[in-house]
Amino acid sequence: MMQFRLSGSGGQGLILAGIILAEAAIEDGKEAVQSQSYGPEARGGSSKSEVIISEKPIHYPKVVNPDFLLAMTQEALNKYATDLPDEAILVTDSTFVGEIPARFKNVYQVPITKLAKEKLGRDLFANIIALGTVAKLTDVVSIEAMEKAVLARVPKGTEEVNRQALKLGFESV
Amino acid sequence: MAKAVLMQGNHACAEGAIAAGARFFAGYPITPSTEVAELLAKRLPQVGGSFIQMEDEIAGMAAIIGASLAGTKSLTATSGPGFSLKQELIGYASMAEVPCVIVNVQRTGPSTGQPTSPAQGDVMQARWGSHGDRGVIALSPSSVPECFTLTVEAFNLAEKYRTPVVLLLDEIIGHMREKFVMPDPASLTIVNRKKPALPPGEFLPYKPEADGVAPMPGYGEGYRFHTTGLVHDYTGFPSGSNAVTHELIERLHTKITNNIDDIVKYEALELDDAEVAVVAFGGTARSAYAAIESARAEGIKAGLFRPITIWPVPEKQLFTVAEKVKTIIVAEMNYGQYVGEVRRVVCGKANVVSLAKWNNDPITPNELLNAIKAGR
Amino acid sequence: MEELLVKYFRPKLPHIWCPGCGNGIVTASVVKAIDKLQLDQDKTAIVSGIGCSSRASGYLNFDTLHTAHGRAIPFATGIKLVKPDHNVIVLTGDGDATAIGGNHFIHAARRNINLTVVVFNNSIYGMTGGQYSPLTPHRGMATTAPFGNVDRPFDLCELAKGAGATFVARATTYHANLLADLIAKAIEHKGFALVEAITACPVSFGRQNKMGTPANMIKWQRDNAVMVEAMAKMKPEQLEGKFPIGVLHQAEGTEYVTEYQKVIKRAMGSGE
Amino acid sequence: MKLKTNVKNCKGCGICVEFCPKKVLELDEVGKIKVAREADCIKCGQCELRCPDYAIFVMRDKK
Repeated sequence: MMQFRLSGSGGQGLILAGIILAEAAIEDGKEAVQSQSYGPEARGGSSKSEVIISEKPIHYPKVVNPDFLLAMTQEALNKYATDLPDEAILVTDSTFVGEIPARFKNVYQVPITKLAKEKLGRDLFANIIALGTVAKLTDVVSIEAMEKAVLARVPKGTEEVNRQALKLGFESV
Repeated sequence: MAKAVLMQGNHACAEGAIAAGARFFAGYPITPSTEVAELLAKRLPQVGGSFIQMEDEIAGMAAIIGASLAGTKSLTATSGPGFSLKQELIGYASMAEVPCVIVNVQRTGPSTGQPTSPAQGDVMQARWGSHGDRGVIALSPSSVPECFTLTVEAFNLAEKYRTPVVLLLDEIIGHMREKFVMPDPASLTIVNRKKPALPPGEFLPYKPEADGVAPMPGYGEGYRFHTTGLVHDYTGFPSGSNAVTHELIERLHTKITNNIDDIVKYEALELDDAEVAVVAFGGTARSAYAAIESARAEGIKAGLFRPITIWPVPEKQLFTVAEKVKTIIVAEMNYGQYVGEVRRVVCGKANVVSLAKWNNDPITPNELLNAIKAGR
Repeated sequence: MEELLVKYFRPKLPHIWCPGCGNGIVTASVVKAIDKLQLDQDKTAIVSGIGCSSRASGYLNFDTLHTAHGRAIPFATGIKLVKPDHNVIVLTGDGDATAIGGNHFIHAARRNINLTVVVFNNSIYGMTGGQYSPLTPHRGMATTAPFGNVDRPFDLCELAKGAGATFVARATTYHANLLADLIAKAIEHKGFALVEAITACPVSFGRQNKMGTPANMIKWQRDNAVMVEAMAKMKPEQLEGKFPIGVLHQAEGTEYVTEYQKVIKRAMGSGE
Repeated sequence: MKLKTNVKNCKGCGICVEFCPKKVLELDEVGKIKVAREADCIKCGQCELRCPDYAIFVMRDKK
């Protein structure tokens, strides 16, 4: 079983990223549960999307001991890394996250939003770049399943740029 | 077989309604139930049905009663505050015996509370929320696939017993997404309301048959029947008679209690040799599965009794559990509601412990495991 | 009237209304309108709320629904949406429709849903014994306004018009034939149609406001209601205390159920 | 017969008596409708039109 927490601020597409990750796992024939928590604001404020992927049925749907934390803002890192074990994988968007507690041993600082803007022209591809890092750093979902899941969710006409985003993330770590 | 997809609980509920034959939804947006309305706004017209967003929660309830009387299976969806507003008309639907389904995705309360946080604080509101006295059916799903099957079941019970049926979700189950495989429509049991066998003129719209339920014509079928929320006799017209009042109110209870074996559903897990039984429903049952798995791994004999029908209470089955175990832990996301029912039912046969939590966070498997250890 | 009683009334008379109550006259006008249009009795639903006037549904031989206080219009909305080819007629009172049911009233008017709403306006809560309603005149007497009513009343027809109703009319029980004609026009109209029927409550309103016998209350209607066309030619001093009757507003407008049927057609054709 | 009454439905409100232009109608000793001077009736229909209780009908010639 692997537990993911994707966190950032509302509007960064993290709930969608969680859904895509869970759908990729189901595509790979695994069990997956996705849940989320957010404040009343649709934009801004910190939000998290949690995904548990397992070979066996998943009972409790909330993440207890994350194996993987994505932090897209400093505020999200401060808020959602408190129960993160020292050995867990931590991916931060270095565009926004500067201070990382020293106790973490597996930290990947990726300029996710900066890459999205500079390489793909728009910051809204940041969540898909982040999913590329997930596919690379864990073996829980295949890159093929991830790509299939991404393409099933994104608007028609944006398939190619989203495929690039995924690749960009995959190669950034 | 259909392909496995990731589906949200609220969406499974909406799809269950379509599969059950519901063709009318009226409601008002409220977190965390809104996705039920949003999906049905799209899905109902695709199958020839109608969706309307009304001006308030009360109007949503009124419209589904009207549509159901006219002959169309109908539902609404809401959360605690809206459920409160609907209560008067839920009572109307009980009194006038109008089949309908009310989905309540519970959130933290009272009042506006925490709209995006889970709770199970409407357990007693589902039972006693409306004024007066009546029997009640409420179901509580614990998974996304069960959101689908229990919505179908809710319609079946509503139609069979001519009563409003409450589908009591919580935010955990309503908002989470998990694997779902759409059942083959042919595999589903769909119950439709009994239609009158007698012609207009001879038919009495509120004369019960042996099961306590009268057949129900729809509008435009020539029966020209009258419906009222007043106490009424078999003709459907108001009556001030004490005898009529006594019989009617009693039947609103007994048509459910006399058919309790047909109505109640529950899950009994690892109870055969259990010393400690957990009673949990809805989202809390998910924690219980995990806690019991951990307890068993440590050699602790723990099991789960999960009321799927939370009203009426599966009394007989719960009492049997109490006769075998030492301790019953009632885990619920409120200040302690269902625990009172469990205590009432088990009559001291077992030690009943409340594990209640009301701080927006679900009860964790660890908290429950600790309670199980303490209850040995 | 005798033949209409046999055809359109259930054998449940005499009705429960007090001596001199105008509700029987309004109900007769409803039936005359239905008869004039020769509506199919099996495709006509009568929906009412709670209060004196809302008991009317029980006497009429149709699919009838006596609902909860204030809620007749949303019940009717549900019926109309699933039975688009049925005539759905709402019979309601002034308190029922404009106080507890006021929100439903304005929103149904806004949607322009094809319902016929007949408001029996007797200016008072009659069934509960004479409390002031949103249509009780300013300074009128009521059991809950023992020193005169402080509230200002709605002009119901103006309210409906402002909310988007596309047919608005008013008549009194003195003008019973006009009332029947207006109700018939309202039923024929495709859209939200309001007919305000000014009716006397001799027991709960008349007594408190010293209006005399039931016949005197009807004469008051005769003396103060003016056809809207005639009113336009009257001088301000002649208009003091007078109110207009007749068709007060009629407009074309997109009707809700017709539009929703198009939605169904689009959605079913989309193949999604 | 010009007028037909249904005394069972009559509640004695007196509206018909008041609006009859020919003073044909009265209330009897228990306060119910009574056709006192049928010969004077001109079949104007005011009574039937205004009766809230459906207790009096003007007999029309069948065409």
